[in-house]
Amino acid sequence: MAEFSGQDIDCIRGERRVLSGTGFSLQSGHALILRGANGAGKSTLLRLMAGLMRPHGGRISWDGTDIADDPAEHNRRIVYVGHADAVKPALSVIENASFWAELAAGSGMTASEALDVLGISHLAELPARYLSAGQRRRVSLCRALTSGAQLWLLDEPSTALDADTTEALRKTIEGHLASGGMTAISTHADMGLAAAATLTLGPASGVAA
Amino acid sequence: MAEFSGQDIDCIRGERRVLSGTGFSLQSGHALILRGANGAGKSTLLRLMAGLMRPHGGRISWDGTDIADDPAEHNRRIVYVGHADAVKPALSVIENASFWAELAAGSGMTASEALDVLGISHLAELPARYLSAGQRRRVSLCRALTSGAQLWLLDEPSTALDADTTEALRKTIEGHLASGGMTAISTHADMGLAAAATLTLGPASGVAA
Amino acid sequence: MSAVSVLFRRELRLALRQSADSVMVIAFFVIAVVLFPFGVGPEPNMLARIGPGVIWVCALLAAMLSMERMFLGDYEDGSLELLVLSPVALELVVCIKVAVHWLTTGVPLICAAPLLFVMMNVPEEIWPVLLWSLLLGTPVLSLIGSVGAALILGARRGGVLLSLLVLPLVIPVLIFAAGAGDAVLFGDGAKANLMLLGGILLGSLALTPWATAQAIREAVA
Amino acid sequence: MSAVSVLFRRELRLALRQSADSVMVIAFFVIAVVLFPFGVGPEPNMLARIGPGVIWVCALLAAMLSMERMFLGDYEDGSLELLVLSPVALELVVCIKVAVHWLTTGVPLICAAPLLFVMMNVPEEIWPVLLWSLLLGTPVLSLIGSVGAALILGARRGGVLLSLLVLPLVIPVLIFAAGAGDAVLFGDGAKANLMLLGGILLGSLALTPWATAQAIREAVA
Amino acid sequence: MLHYFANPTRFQRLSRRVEPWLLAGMIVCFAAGLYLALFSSPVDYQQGHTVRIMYIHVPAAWMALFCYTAMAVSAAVALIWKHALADVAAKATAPIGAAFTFLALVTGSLWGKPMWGTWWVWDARLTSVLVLFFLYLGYMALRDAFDEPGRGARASAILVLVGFVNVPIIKFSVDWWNTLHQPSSVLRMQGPTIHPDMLTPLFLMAAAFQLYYFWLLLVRIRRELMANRVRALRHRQAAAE
Ligand code: HEM
Ligand SMILES: Nc1ncnc2c1ncn2[C@@H]1O[C@H](COP(=O)(O)OP(=O)(O)OP(=O)(O)O)[C@@H](O)[C@H]1O
Ligand SMILES: Nc1ncnc2c1ncn2[C@@H]1O[C@H](COP(=O)(O)OP(=O)(O)OP(=O)(O)O)[C@@H](O)[C@H]1O
Ligand SMILES: [Mg+2]
Ligand SMILES: [Mg+2]
Repeated sequence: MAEFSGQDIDCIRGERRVLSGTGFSLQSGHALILRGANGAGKSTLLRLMAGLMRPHGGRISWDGTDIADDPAEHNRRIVYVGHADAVKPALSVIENASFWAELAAGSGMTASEALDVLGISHLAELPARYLSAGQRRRVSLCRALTSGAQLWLLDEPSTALDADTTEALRKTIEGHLASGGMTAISTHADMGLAAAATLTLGPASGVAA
Repeated sequence: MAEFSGQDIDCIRGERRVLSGTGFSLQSGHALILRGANGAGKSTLLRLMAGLMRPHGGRISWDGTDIADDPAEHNRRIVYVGHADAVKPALSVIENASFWAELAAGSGMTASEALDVLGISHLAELPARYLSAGQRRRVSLCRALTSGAQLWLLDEPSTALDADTTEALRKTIEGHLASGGMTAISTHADMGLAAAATLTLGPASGVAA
Repeated sequence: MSAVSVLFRRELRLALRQSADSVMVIAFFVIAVVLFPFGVGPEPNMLARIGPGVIWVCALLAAMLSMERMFLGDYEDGSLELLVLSPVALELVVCIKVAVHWLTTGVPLICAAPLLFVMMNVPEEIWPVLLWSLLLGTPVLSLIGSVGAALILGARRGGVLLSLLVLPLVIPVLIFAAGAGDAVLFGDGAKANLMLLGGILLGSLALTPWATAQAIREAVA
Repeated sequence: MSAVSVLFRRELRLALRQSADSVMVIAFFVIAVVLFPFGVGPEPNMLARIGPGVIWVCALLAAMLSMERMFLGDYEDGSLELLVLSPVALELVVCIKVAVHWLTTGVPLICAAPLLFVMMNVPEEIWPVLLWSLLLGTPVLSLIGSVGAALILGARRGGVLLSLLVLPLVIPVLIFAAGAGDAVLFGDGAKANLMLLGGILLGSLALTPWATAQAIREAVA
Repeated sequence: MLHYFANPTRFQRLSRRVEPWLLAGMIVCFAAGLYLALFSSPVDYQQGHTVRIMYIHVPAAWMALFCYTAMAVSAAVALIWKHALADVAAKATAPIGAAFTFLALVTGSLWGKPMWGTWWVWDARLTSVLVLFFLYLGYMALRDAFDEPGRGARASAILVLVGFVNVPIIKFSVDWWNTLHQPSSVLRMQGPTIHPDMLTPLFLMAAAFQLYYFWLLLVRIRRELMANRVRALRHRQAAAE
């Protein structure tokens, strides 16, 4: 029963204060939905959670120990899917997907299973250069499915996805939570997850428990 | 009372047939919503409408004359906002917006008015490098508002936008239609426009009138 | 205000904002030339002998390095297809971009050249001729380079492919330009060389914009 | 299968499939060298004299051209931050990328060199020494280049900036490497030069991966 | 006329009929040319037997120039009249031309060793041929640097046309910069200046090379057309699915 939490986090980007005094806490089996207007700081918070940036104030901790203490350990716990889909145009869809799967060497599903779940297995051999926006997005989402990581950090995962795929994604996330995983998702369109706490960011960021 | 229409359009991309026998027709004051699963061909059709690609079969015509006959003329009629937001990180928000406005030299609103409408006037002087996903998206949407073009071609315009901005965008489009403009919009989330015909693309593309 | 001037100012602003390109082109130029004394040894008269050639070759390579980006940025962020759709004629857009590229790379090269003449102790009497050759030659580099830069858009291999395409095409420029110096030293004046360079310049001015524009249309289709 | 080999095969596949392909690097190398006779004129003995230096400088520039893309692609499409987050140590990732870069650029350069020795009619007796100098020197170029390639992430117009950062650092390599040839010709053997090159190689092997990894961490933060 | 042959099926029929004749003519010319060249042609008083290299070198060099010209012409046709066949012809010509150029370079430098005492000199013609070789390489590299075949075709067509300026430079380089290399002594306004006993085998070999080129061209074009047809079939299937 792991716990991932942050207390009064401050973050400054480009000489401007993005987050101040934000806090959150997340238990396994639960989801944290980040809402807020554009520029509220959702992506920033997710990057902080991933350990890509250090907060200028406050601390982010896993089971009470600051994630900065052992980054390698934290990296094994998380998977991060950001605005930028790390999809190589020159590689085929399956090559893209299986690379990250093998690199993480986690207990998640295999690359081809993930392609199946996201409904692009028929494109497996296609160079990613030929993908449409939503197809690219699905390829980058494969990373979460294959990683086997405990904490999924998803930045607007349903962007560019059609209704069916969004639904499939929701189911997958539910499954991940049911198996004791946890996730933090930034989104503008409510995905209707059960067991989800919502943290609304904005000029005055509140605290969600 | 202009009319923009296409008859049994075929299109092949990367060795694969994307559109076959698709048709549409659009009168001023009306909107055409393109729906369809990922990879159905929405973006492709919009690029064809913009004249960026030529259909391999069929024709796309404005008031009966093929748009390929006078590309320059067609360029003056349309504005295209695609998946790729042509936002230069090195330029400030207002510089980005006003460049396209001045280049089009159209009868649309001024760049700063457009920033106001989309609620990013407070970021005008910020280098676009520092923008969040949604903020970038808004900057690229400014192009449509400032162009003064008669036909707006918008590819998933509400991507990454928060609720308020999506609403503001809807209002703006309504206004554009009311003033005799027309628009073709690809989207997965219904924007709830009045006077909108829907063309659903897919393995078997239908015809909308 | 006219679309041309709008476009021109934007290009210029981008070129200058993006971390002072021109400064870097000069710096590369200078460093590359300076490498030679290290590479081939410092005898003054030998340096004087190879000076003009080395300087020209390095100018060419420096221009080459900055060439790949001429359209790449606009291509990747979607600006290029919008420029194709803009009311301005694409050939004109190309000319403007080339002009800016020359202003931000060619001109700095020319300004830096005299310094290098001193370093490679090039005989004074051929300085003016070499400067003229640079003045006539560097625009040709930008022009021919623009064709290559447009052709490689969307290609699997960028910069090096570009060099493979462009270098063979610019060799005549190199011959006449670097030859101008010797022509002066060996009596027969460099008029012929400079005339030829001028001819090449006019020729490429007349032809390349169309080729480049066509290549761009293909790229965004 | 081990993460290292996964990474290695991916890098190799990418290198061969998209970025500066080895064939291209050779082509650029050869063409760049070929430019010099055009520039400085064709006298054989003069070419022989400057040959080693020219060849080394061009090898350096060729490596440079392909260097820019070492991390840029991964940075722009977000792969780099994911590699930082991956369980594999970033220093290891860097080493793999450098190794692949050397395999796809350095090795081809070495293979192409003899051809150029012929063209610049470099005296046969110094061929082996020059090849050794390339064998020891080119990995250093890839290693030092990786630091530069990581430092320029984010800065636009990387190519030229990169050269700026790297060229000064590799000047020693150039001096010893190109000097090796003369050392042989002028009696005193090239052992010293090659030893020094080897030393530089070991030194940069020990230091650069950490510097590069750190630069990358800064870039993605 | 062009449009008449444009039709692939008609072209296939025609080329199938022509190819054997080309092949036969080539063999005859090669046989005769080689015999005359190697045995019955006079030995050069200063060059000795090395002069016989000429019978390979010169035709190869001519073909190198000819192929690029042919490529440029078909590229232009392909660009302007959107001629599928012309494009295929350009694609098929490139490797052949590159091969001839390489042959000219190799035989040339083989000849250079005895004549000039070195494999390679920086002589205008030699280097311009080298540049030509690079142009061929560039064309082929650009051609297959794209995933969409069409893109590569059009891009490389533009490149060929731009690069065509080089051909006259090669042809006349020797007259412009006086160099080690022979000035044109066969293909000139004032008529040839070398001995007829050398001229006949030279022309026979040249003819043989030409025929060889055309034969290979037709074969390659036919293969390419086959490939295109297969691709077209795949499209229809993709549409059907
Ligand atoms: C790599 C070295 C060489 C190259 C690239 C080369 C290239 C060429 C080319 C392009 C031509 C065709 C010229 C035309 O059509 O007008 C040619 C013709 C010829 N070359 Fe070479 N050449 C080389 C070496 C030599 C050598 C060493 C010799 C003998 C001294 C030689 C003798 C000739 C002769 C006799 C012709 C026929 C000229 C004529 O009658 O048009 N070449 N060569
Ligand atoms: N790289 C950066 N450098 C400096 N400031 C940045 C950077 N990225 C974002 N910002 C600023 O930080 C604030 C928060 O950005 P962030 O991307 O977290 O917003 P967001 O909630 O993800 O918005 P969106 O819904 O549009 O994705 C924004 O106001 C933005 O201006
Ligand atoms: N540049 C390209 N080259 C080749 N094929 C492409 C290219 N872009 C898209 N395709 C193919 O064309 C089909 C339609 O792509 P398109 O982008 O039009 O889909 P879409 O309807 O916009 O999907 P999305 O909702 O994901 O944006 C896809 O199956 C895709 O594989
Ligand atoms: Mg965000
Ligand atoms: Mg799309």
